[in-house]
Amino acid sequence: SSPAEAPGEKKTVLRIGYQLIPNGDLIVKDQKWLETALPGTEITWSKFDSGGDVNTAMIAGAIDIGLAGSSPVTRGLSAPLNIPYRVPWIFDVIGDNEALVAKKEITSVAGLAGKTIATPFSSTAHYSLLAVLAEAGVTDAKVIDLEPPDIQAAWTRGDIDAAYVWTPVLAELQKDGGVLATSRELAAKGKLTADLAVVRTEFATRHPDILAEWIKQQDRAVKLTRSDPPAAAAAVGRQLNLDPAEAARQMGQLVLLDATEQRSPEYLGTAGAPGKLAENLRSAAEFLVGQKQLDAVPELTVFQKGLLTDALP
Amino acid sequence: MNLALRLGAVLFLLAVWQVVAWLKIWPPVFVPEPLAVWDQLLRTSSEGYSGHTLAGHLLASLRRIVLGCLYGISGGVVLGLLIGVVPVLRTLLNPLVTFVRTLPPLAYLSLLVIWFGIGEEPKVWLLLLAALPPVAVATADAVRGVHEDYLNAARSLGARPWEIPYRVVLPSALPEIVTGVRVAVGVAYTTVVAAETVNGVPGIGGMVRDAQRYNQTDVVVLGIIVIGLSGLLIDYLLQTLDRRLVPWRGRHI
Amino acid sequence: MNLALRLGAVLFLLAVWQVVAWLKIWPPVFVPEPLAVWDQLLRTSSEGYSGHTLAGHLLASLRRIVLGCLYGISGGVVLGLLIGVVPVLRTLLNPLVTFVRTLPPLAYLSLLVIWFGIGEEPKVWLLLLAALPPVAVATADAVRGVHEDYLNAARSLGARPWEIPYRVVLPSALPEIVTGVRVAVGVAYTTVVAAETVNGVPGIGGMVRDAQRYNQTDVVVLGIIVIGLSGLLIDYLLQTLDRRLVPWRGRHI
Amino acid sequence: MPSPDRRGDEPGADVPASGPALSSAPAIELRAVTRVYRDRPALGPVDLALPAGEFLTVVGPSGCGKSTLLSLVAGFAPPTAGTVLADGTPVTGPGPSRGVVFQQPRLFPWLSVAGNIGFGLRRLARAERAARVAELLAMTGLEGAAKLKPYELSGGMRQRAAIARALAPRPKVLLMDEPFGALDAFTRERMQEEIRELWRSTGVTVLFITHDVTEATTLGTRVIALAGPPGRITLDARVSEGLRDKVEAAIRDAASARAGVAS
Amino acid sequence: MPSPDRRGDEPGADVPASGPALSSAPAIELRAVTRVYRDRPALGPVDLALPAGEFLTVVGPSGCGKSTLLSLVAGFAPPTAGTVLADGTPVTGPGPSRGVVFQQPRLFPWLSVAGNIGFGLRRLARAERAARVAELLAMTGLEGAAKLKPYELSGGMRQRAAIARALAPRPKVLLMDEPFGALDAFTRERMQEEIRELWRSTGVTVLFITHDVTEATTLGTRVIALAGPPGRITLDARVSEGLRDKVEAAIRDAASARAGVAS
Ligand SMILES: Nc1ncnc2c1ncn2[C@@H]1O[C@H](COP(=O)(O)OP(=O)(O)OP(=O)(O)O)[C@@H](O)[C@H]1O
Ligand SMILES: Nc1ncnc2c1ncn2[C@@H]1O[C@H](COP(=O)(O)OP(=O)(O)OP(=O)(O)O)[C@@H](O)[C@H]1O
Ligand SMILES: [Mg+2]
Ligand SMILES: [Mg+2]
Repeated sequence: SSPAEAPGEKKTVLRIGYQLIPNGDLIVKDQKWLETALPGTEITWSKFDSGGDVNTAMIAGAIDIGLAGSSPVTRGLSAPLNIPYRVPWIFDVIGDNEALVAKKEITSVAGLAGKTIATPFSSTAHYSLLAVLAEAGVTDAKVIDLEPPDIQAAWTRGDIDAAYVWTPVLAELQKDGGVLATSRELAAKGKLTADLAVVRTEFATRHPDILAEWIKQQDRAVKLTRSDPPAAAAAVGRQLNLDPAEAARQMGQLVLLDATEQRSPEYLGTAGAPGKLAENLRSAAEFLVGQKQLDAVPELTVFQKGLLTDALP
Repeated sequence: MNLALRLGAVLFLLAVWQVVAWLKIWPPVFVPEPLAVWDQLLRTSSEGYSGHTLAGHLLASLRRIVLGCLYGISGGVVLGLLIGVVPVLRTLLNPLVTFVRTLPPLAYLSLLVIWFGIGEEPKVWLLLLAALPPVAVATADAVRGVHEDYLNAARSLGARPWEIPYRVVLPSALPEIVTGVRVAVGVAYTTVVAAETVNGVPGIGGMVRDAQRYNQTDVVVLGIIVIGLSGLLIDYLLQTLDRRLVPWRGRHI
Repeated sequence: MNLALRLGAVLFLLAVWQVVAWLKIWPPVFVPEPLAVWDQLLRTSSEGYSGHTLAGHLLASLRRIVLGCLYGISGGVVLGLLIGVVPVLRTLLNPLVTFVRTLPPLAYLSLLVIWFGIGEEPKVWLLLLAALPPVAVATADAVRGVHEDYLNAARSLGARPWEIPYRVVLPSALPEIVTGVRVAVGVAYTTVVAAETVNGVPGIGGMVRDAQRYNQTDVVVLGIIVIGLSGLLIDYLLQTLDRRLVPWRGRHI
Repeated sequence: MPSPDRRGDEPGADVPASGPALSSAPAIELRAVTRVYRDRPALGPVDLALPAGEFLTVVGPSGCGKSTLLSLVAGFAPPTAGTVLADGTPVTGPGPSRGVVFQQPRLFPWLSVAGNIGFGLRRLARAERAARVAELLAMTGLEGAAKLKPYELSGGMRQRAAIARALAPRPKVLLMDEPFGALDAFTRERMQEEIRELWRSTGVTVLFITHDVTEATTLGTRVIALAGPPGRITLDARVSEGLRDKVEAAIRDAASARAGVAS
Repeated sequence: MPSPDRRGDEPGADVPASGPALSSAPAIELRAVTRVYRDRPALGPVDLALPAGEFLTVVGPSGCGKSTLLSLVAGFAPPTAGTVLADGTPVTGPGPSRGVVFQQPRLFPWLSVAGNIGFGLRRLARAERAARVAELLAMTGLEGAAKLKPYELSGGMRQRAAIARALAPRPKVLLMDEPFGALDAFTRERMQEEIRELWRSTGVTVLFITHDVTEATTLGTRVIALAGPPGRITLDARVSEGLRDKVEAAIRDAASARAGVAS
């Protein structure tokens, strides 16, 4: 719908939807690397609060590249949304920054039977929670929908027994609760959740050069987190309004992958051989269908086509 | 005549909707067909959605709205009278009420959770906080609009200071208070989804949120229509009440 | 006197807040100390927050609020007059307006994004949709309250049918319309955070949401206070305007 | 919204020149008119024809239906039965050809006295309008009150302002409901003189309700007395020498007929 | 909120028995009272003492300050300078000892006629209240209108209802602003008789504004004429044979002094 070129102007526009998550994207934004690397392109940054909003903006054609969790992306690629976008990059694999915390006296996931557990619905955390419960065979837990600040409030009052939530609320809960599972552990068991980049297919075909440059800068950001952690933390901290130490701590909980790692069969794979991320997304879809959150599980090829592997350097 | 006109208008709107849906001007995910919504009505009424039937969701929300509005309207009338009648309280309460009524619920929702938990209380409180200001403002302004001769007459007839508010000010301000109440109920309605972000199932707002996040737009639209229709009904009752209570509207002497 | 009273009240509230913060009745994450908020005021004013200074956030939001309110109020007055004056339109528009004004913004926000993108338009539209109903309802009700003798007098004096609304109905309904406007501005304010969930930086609402996400409650409270104070100021201006425009309030003959 | 032909369609603007009774139809005619409020009959059946240029005064006890009669002629309300005609055409609503002074002065509270008086002069040029307003302010003795708002006026001043407002557009028919009720004897005499002079010079048709029998029998050309409710015409006479006594008797009869009964 | 001792503190409830002038202080006293609206002086300085039991009528041209005088005595507004005393104590606001009939009948629109009349009888027992309301309805000829709302009344009926409402609680002082202005001659005579009878039997103190010179010179015991604005007392006389002419001259002088000038 909405063209990537602003009407009446020759200058190409790259409209980015970002979220406040301590990964490389914020470094790129903070350091203005894209603006420097693409002097002929006008770059706009729009902040979003959830992957759902990013999906909506994608449908509206209001952004070209966005950040969304693997759950929203799964829904976006499936019917009825069928959003014409693809995943060219994994911003981060969710690790210790999302976890299931329960009251001290509950020591195992099985102990959650009959308890009240809160999580923000339709988020990656929600998916992870359902996965954990299903794996442990807990069917009678009361799962309720709360936003993170409300989770903290309810936790303080003792209205909930456990919550699957992310930082910084997670850290607050951990102070007087025990971690029963983390998304890092789940990823190891194949229930991977991640923050993914999505690019409008039309934009990707029309401006492969811009996309390539975008990926290059993301890769550069990931590498910076390894080569110069303080600089990376400072940049992220500026964006999150956090001090660098806290930013560094939060970044440490995520798994950031550079381009080479993303090309591995484990993740995006290569042009001929789409990576396991597609299967991850599909099993997430299966799971969502089981939870009546999706109508039907799309073919694996839908997700394989959803991965845009040929843009990786 | 009126009924025919209205029926015609509804049919017209339905037709426009159907055409828009056919033409796919906007993505179908956002504009479901009328029939799909109708299907959802039948489905959610029988099978339910998120574990509750449509009626269950609606009743839960209506209960919250009615409670919140009752408290909010009562509080608003009392606050408005105090602000309008007692000068010292006007000085103190007027800015406070104005301050509070500008605050966005999404910003203080978690405070309500801290104070009132995740049960019915925070939702009713939020609806109360939404319904109170329009009534308070309308009442306070209406009090300023009470004709001074009514007040003078009442005092000359031996009404005590504390009787004035309910014997003169309230009835005289009634038309505007009813207007405030109508606005308040509307505002409470618009807040129901925000209120039900906190553990809001069953509840129409909770249902709409769930559906929204899973892009089941037909359910979203169904929820919106149910909300709107029930609001229409309540407003109709209020307007009837108004005509009963204030036959002298536009004909005061 | 009034000023002293108000200052005293503000100091009192500050003291209560400080005590509550000291006593840690609620976790500090929810009740930051006044000084911490003051610190944030200085910091966000100089260094900024999320890339914009406090003034930048405030101005961006105020712009949206003012625009949304202007459109909403104009639309509300026109709609209210139409509903109040033209019987056929009352039959058709009254239910429609009531229906629309019960719809929760959080349920149709994504439609606004689809229609208007993620720039200023959807935000201004949302604020417009928040501000319009109170004005429309107040105007329509006020029109019904216009004394029939004024209408008769105007027609006897040769006013044409199309002149009646702005020469008689509008000025006569002005007090209640101003009340509606005051309510509307308040409602628009409460909606600003919802409006700024999508691409809301700069913007006070966006700032509050960012801060909420990272538990920076001092910034959240700062944002709330700034929102409240700016609302207070606008309301003060409206009330002054009201006294100017309607000196006969309570003394119509 | 100033219209291009500024005086062209001004109602009654040419009456001063035209003089009384050009058309053969009565200026005002009521045919078997009745008016019922909810279930309480207030007027009629009343038949009445008022030739152009007539000055009719209406008397009758309080609550007998005088104001109701006037409101029907003004077009404020439709009759429950019967027809009201003005210049031979049925009255369907208030119109600029019939100027009205209400029993209670309903000045527009948002306009000054001058603004109220100028309300019906929208189609005049600015200067003309100002001149006419000044003229009427002088006539009603309100020069000093031009800028005051209605709530700042005394009762009598309000009534005079209301009279000036009704006279301003020079309507062909003047309907006045106890217009001098709140005026002292002196001011009242002066206003009577003004109205009589206006009537003499312009040939305006007047329907004038009053409860002052002297006024009724001296000001106009014809007097009717109503008895009611429901109001019926019990006396209809041309003004003459001995009329005063007849009119007083009529009111007395009408009033005592229902004294102690429903009013 | 029915009070336990229902008649105990009813204002003026015992006046009928007590008769006029028990205390030596005048019922109403004005000392060098002036009243300025914004920058326009409306009244004064006025000095006036009204012994209990006096029936004072006030005349004066329209806009001279009569209603302003009454509003100060009623306590609706404080004087700009000077003091208003009732029974020797300064007036600080309206009170049940001073009943008021407004120049424009301000009935409570949300109450029926009976409800309006009963408004000041809150402290009476139900049956007593009903009896008193019926009595007043009869006295003002409004029996048939008890259940009507004010907007359903004719102008004269409104005025009578307003009079009945003010009389109901039997105030010690009655302040009446042109109370019979909208009444026909017959009804007016009847009401005059009622008021005179009331005054005779209860010794109530009356301040009665009128623009009818005959009424002024026959109804009361004393007449004052005001000239203004700002209103000053130009004549203060006990009612006697030749007073009518004097009063008429006074009004004429006052009115013509400012005719054509500011009103
Ligand atoms: N509320 C007010 N605000 C300003 N000026 C006022 C107000 N009320 C009265 N006035 C002015 O005070 C003067 C006296 O008014 P007042 O009502 O006392 O006259 P009055 O003697 O009762 O006249 P009338 O016989 O016409 O009722 C007038 O010039 C009037 O314009
Ligand atoms: N709006 C109304 N609704 C119901 N009844 C009304 C209404 N207006 C007048 N009436 C009734 O109609 C009858 C006649 O009223 P109207 O006002 O015509 O009397 P009037 O002759 O003008 O009396 P007055 O001299 O007291 O003004 C009265 O009995 C009154 O109660
Ligand atoms: Mg009348
Ligand atoms: Mg007066």
